[in-house]
Amino acid sequence: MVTVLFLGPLSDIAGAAEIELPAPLDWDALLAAVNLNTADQLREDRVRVACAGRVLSDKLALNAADGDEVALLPPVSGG
Amino acid sequence: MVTVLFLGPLSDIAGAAEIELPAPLDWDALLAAVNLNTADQLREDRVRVACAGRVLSDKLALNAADGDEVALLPPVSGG
Amino acid sequence: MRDVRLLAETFVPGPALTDFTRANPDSGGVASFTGLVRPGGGVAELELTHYAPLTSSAMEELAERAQLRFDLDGVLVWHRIGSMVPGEPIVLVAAAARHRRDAIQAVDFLMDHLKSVAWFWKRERRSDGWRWIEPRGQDHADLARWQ
Amino acid sequence: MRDVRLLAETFVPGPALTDFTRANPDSGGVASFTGLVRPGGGVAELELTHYAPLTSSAMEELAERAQLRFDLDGVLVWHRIGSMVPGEPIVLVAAAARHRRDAIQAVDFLMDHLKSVAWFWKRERRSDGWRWIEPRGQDHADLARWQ
Repeated sequence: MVTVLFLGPLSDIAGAAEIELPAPLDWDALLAAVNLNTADQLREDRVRVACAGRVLSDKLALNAADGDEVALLPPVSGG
Repeated sequence: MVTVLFLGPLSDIAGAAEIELPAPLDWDALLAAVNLNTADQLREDRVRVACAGRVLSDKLALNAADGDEVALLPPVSGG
Repeated sequence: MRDVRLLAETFVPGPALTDFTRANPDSGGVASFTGLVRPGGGVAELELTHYAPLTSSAMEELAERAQLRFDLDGVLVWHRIGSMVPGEPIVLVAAAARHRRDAIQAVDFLMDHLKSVAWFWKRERRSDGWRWIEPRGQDHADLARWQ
Repeated sequence: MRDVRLLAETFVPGPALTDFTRANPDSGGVASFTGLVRPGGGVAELELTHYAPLTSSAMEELAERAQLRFDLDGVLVWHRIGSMVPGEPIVLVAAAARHRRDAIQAVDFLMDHLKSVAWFWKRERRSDGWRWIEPRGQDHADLARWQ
């Protein structure tokens, strides 16, 4: 399984802070597993994706293996 | 009388931190009343003069009255 | 020395700065910045969440970058996570250096970069409930100063 | 608020900053700089003399200039006079502001101007006796940054 974390405001949109999805998990499988509003957010450039503790330079290349943690990172708060 | 204060390193050169001179006191009278090394220092642009609590824009125009305090101000220390 | 911490509990900047100064006895000066939860606007509580696997290492790397860029004897970066009330400190950054300019510039540099390297999200609680704080355009301008 | 002091006795910056922060509860941040008597070079004692009729008013005016130039809630300028040992604080400057940049820049500004407006002379005691510290050219370059 892959643990997917919705950080910051994404957790409100996704309706959960964390979900478990089957491994392996690629970008299309991730988009298919979340609700429409969340998928729209994830497609935006300003949302970054980390897998196994590293921020991906190209999130479309996501390829999470069994036991990996995937973190969905919206822009951080100002102020 | 006019109280004349030698501040900072000037006190070492003058051999005193403070002297009393007759009023009124102008620039030439001041130079005549101090030792040669001190007079040389006082002539340098970087030594400023305050009279009655105010720094003079032109120290040559010094004109201290009875009871005034004249402060001779060498450049401040760095660091 | 380098002192980087993510703190789940409240802290007091004064004693932290006293200790930091004592830990850098050869420095001529210590500069600091303390960020506080600003009172007003009806905010009752601020909650700060982060993504630990990225935040801790990013803060360490940032402190190291400041040490490489400026001539520092020591650097301190403390950041709160969790729930805070108005007036409470969120962040304390300090730099000890032989020369004043290095210390002050390092603090400026650390504060400008902290938000871009660490992943922090904030939400505020008012009488009508919780609301997330939006990203801010000024942050990019702050970073451009150092390029 | 404005807190300007010439201190004949030693002080501890940490608690002073805690009090200053409490006195400015509406600020988002507090920046500070502490200058210390640098150890080393065989210096056993530092003595700082000043000319009181000029120093006190000049320090007040400088603090006021910082408040006019930057958007500050409060400013603190404490300076020691008299005899100090290595490691002891000489100067503490702090600024409280709604915005971080104002606080940090005000501290930088105050430190750059303090020596030019206040008349301080320093001498150091080593094993071979007292020696006056010379003026420094860098001070003029520091001031030119703000013109």
